[in-house]
Amino acid sequence: MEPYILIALFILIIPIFSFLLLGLLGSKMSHKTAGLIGTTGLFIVALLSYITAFHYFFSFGKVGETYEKFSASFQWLHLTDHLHIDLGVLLDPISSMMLVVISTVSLMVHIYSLGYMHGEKGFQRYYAFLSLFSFSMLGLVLAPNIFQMYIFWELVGVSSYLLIGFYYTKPSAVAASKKAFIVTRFADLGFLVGILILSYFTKTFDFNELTNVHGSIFHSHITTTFMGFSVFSWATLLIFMGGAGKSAMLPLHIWLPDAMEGPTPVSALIHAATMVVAGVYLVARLFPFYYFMTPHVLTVIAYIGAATSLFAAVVACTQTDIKRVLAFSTISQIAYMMVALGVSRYGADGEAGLGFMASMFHLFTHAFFKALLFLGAGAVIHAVHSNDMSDMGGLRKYLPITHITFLIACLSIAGIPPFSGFFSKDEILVAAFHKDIVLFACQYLVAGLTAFYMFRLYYNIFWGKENHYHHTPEEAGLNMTGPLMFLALLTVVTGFIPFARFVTSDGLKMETEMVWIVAIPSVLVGVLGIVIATIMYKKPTTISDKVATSMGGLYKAASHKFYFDELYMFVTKKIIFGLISGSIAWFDRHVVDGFMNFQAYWSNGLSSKIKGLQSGRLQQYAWVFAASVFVIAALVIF
Amino acid sequence: MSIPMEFYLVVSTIMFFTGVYGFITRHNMLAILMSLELILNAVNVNFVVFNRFLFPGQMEGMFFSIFSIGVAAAETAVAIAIIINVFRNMKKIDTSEVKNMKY
Amino acid sequence: MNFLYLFVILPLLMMCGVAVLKQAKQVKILMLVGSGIILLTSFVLLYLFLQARAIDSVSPMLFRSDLMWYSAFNIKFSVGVDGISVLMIILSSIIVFTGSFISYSMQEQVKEYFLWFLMLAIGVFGFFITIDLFSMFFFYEIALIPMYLLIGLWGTGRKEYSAMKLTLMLMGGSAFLLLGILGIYFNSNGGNGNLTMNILEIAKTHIPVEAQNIFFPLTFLGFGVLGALFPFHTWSPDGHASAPTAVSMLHAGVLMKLGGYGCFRVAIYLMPEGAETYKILFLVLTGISVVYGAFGAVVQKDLKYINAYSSVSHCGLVLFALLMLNKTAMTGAVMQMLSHGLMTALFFALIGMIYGRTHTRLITEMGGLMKIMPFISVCWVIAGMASLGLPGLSGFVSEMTIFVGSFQHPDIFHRVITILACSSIVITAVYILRVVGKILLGPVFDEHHLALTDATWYEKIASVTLIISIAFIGMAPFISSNIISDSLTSIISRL
Amino acid sequence: MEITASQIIFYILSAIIVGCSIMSVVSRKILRAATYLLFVLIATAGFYVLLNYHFLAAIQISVYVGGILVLFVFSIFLTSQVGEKMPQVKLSRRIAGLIVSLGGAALTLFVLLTQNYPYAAKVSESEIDMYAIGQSLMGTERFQYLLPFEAISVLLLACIITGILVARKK
Repeated sequence: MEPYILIALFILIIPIFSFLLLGLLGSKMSHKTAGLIGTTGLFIVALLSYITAFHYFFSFGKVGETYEKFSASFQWLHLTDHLHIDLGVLLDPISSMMLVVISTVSLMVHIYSLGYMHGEKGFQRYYAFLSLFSFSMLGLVLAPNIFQMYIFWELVGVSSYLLIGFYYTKPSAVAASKKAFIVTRFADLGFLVGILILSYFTKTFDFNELTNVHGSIFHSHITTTFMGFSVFSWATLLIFMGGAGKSAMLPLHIWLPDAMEGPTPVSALIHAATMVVAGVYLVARLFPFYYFMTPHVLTVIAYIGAATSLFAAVVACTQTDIKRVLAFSTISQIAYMMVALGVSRYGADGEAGLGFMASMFHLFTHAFFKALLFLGAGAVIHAVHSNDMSDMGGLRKYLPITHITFLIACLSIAGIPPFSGFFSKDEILVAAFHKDIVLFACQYLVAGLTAFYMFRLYYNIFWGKENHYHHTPEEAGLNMTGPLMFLALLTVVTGFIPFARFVTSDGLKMETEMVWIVAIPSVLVGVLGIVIATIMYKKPTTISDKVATSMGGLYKAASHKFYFDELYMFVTKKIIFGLISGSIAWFDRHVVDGFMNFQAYWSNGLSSKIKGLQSGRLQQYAWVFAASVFVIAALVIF
Repeated sequence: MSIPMEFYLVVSTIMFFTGVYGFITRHNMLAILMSLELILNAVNVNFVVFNRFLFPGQMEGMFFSIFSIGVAAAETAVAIAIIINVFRNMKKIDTSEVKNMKY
Repeated sequence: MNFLYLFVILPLLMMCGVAVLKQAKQVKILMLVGSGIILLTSFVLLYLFLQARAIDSVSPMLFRSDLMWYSAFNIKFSVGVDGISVLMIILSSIIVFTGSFISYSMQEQVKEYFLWFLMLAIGVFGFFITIDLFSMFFFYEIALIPMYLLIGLWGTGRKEYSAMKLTLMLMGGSAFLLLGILGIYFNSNGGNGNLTMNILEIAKTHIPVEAQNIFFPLTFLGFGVLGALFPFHTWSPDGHASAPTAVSMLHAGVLMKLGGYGCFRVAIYLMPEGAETYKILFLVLTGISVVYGAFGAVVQKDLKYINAYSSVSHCGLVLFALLMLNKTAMTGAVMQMLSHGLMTALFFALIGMIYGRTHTRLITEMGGLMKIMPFISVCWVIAGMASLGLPGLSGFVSEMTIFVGSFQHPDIFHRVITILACSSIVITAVYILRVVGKILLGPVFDEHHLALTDATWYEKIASVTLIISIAFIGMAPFISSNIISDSLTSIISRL
Repeated sequence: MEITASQIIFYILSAIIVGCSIMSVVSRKILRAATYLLFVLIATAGFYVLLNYHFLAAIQISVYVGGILVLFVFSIFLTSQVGEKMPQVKLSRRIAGLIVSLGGAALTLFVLLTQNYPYAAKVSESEIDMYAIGQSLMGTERFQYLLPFEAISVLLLACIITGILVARKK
């Protein structure tokens, strides 16, 4: 097992090295060299990840019947006697699984970008940032303690910021990057405070200790409460807040649609497949803690997830920017995973740990098909130079490969067998079905909506009314279609992986079986969604407009994303900037500084008064002299 | 001597305080100097009056007045010389305007 | 001859050199070489210190020596360093070094400028090497006076006003400080023996609690004014805004650290019970500083004001952590001093570079500088990231050490106020990104700016030096953290 | 009570002194102020005569009126235009002056009029003869004033020199 720890270290070192190389020397390189360095680096990382994951799952990971956690770290910063920040790697089922996901998608994006970003100014910078992101994301999933996770959590935030703002001369991109960073930063504050509380009461950052169900933490009885809730509830809730920020849960989702200002491959990598699932990963990481110490927080997570998925699915039906549709779809799907975690139980017997496993499974499959969708959308945008649906239509003839792969991804996300989305989504629905019928109903509805809006998107791009294009759209080169095809292949096959054998909440393998009572209706609702979309959008008709107008206020609200942006703008611009900051600045300049200036003012005034006594005006002296003499004389006399 | 001493003293007091008033209120340097003369004059009167009424056999009060007049003359001469010099340099003899030598 | 004297003698020799030399060019070269030598010397000091520490791990201060100054009052020029002073000396020499490089483009009255600059450096170095209250105060005052002239003569904007305000407020602070020092002095005999100004000897005795309760707030306030303690921070925005670049760097980078350093070396170390009594009050004030400074920075338009308010916030965090009176938080405080010193110096250097080119510091009048001066802009982004606490740069480790350390306090009030202070990291992100978005990114605002050039060689050296230092602390925090927490042991044992 | 001639003269002189001194300090034309001062000085000389100090009265006339006042008039001619009015004095300043002078006058008069004076048994009505004055001025015995006399002479000399030095053109 030792060599794999080393390999895992190399997985981290290679991308940071390539980041430094490209960052420091990038401006001296040609585009081609830079792209090659980045891609080769990632290629090696991917290989190493596959080797690590393969060996973890098939040789050294399994001790007896369970998958054990293997970690190695060194002390980076000593804080107190109990607390110290360590840096290292941790191999367990979910981190190995994430390694595969991240390195695969990242590699695909690297290759794809060779074509997509061809000739862009700042190509080297782009690859440098991609490497930085890969490094941070890999470091995040490999983190053996929560503080390292926080460190890399911040780093992915920054790389996301840098990549969203890649087109830095575009004001909308700058604003979007700023928004993304600040919103997630706000959520990270919750994360940090959560860590502080957690570590204060458990005296450790280490995941091994935090999630060891037989350890002392789980048997200690800390009953400290704060404002009516136990401190652990606060801690886990705040940590979830961090996760909600990165994973764009309601109400911290507002940054993700705007983040689509970044280059499309970046959206595929960061804002669809990897970084946004960090929140899910975080909850999964601490799942035993959540489950045993604060089960009610899990319920909260489930409901927030359900609300988010429904909300995002409704909004996705009304958006016209294809990347935004995908963004809301991402929010919705990640919320799905959160629901799955929320309804899950710990253990592997029967349906107990199904939710956890389903969540991870959906994370796995979603990463591939959503990346595929984004890259496909990127190919479309590359061909027609627009993000807007109304500028597209009838593209199936011009972009055959993109069309087919996109269709596969759409079917997958709609939950049509035998594509991967069907399997993972089905498990989630089953888990919800066993736990809470309200959640199940909600998710069931979302499944139908998902099928509808994805096919609305699909038909609007590839069918419908054919636009007049300035120059004929044509399929891009192999470096762009190759990743599409590869990911389509993964989308088709990954559903058949017996995921429950590998990734479960307690490391023991579990068996799953089709629950037909859930599976058949879920397929049916998917098909229904597709059929409605087909009727409305396959041929250019006016049905969709009629439906939209008949929905009235709901449609308007949904197309404005339920006014969340406006609300946030109001809060930040008016309240934070105007009310708090503005008044503090005023207060500082006028009251605090005014007080200091007033000191100066009165001492100045007083001194000039005193100086006035020594005025040199003889008559004044005489007056004072005479008056004093008379006063003194009068005092003597009377 | 049919006039009581107090009568003289009352007159000299009024003269003295008129001088004081002038000294304080006047702006013109020469006018200030004149007020000063009033004050000095009042004092001289007092010397003489006290001499005459209280110590008639002696002459200190009178001599003091004489010397005082002499000193007043000297003082006035110098003061006027200075005032003229100031006027020559600054073209004004108003105390509120001649500020260059203050502070 | 004590090795530490070099830190006063070298700048003095440089002053002589500067005074003798005729041409501006020669003066500048002398400054570059001299400050380089000081920088090297400080690293040699670190090396020697670590060696000496390995042999003698007991004495609180190494390289001790005393020179009698005035025997009637038992005032000595006592020097000695522990790990914290060594790090502060290194920080100062880095800032002096980079400040000299930044001042390379100085045009008017070069000689006088550098004379005062060196005098400031002497004050700073002297403060960090002495362990005698009187000498400390002496060097403190030495550092203040050149500030007035440097801002008043070479500054920009409302320089006379700012210089006056800064000097008067700091002088006001030092009046409190003098009272505090005298109070300590007259209570230093512990009932017997001679009165002494030597910190180590005072620390051996126990100052009566009643005296501590009087003199702790005075001393703390005296140093706190320099450390930009709310509400005595208003000299900072005006002073920094008017000061010439290198002076801003030295001031925000080192001089403000004098405040924090003094707070714990004199106020907290010598009067722990006083600290215990007053810490709630001062914690509230510093907590306000932290959040208030951050909010204040959000709406400012002048780059230097933004940075000055951010300094208020960050220096507030230093005092905040010191008052937590535990080892981790205090380690964090010292690291925050280092980190903020480097970071803010980098910021001021960059502001100076931008201002020198665009002749404006208003963020509303700039935009898209990334295209025009990529080097400066990238440095700016790095500095900003350090300031908002990006892992891998110094801001993160120091803030995290402070937050974790402060949160370990068993009292609920301390933990709640820590959480409030934590919220500043979000606000910091807001104002940093606002500036980055406004001036560096986006379309070019002013067509005239297109003709501007990127950083020159000396500016590059200065920026790169600072960035390397920031990254070094950020990547390998265990080195500085261990040195600091070792040195804190003797202080903590008194609490 | 019969009214003697000396009383009448006294009242006239007093009226002149009081009236003219007040006019002298309030008049806004400086030359008029000087003229009022002249009347005051002459009336004062009249007082001296009433008190039988003829020699003093003569000095008063010759030095004050003949010397000092002429000096005043010359310098007034040198420094101001004919008919020029001095600016009105600020009310606050006048009130300040009035307060001090009236207050002082009231206080002094109160003291004056409530005091009992040790009057000499016989007030000499006779004039002091010049011989005695000359003796007193030119001797160095008790009650003789040679030294002050000489001092005054030196002072006057110094004044002459100073006046020349100060007032002469550069």
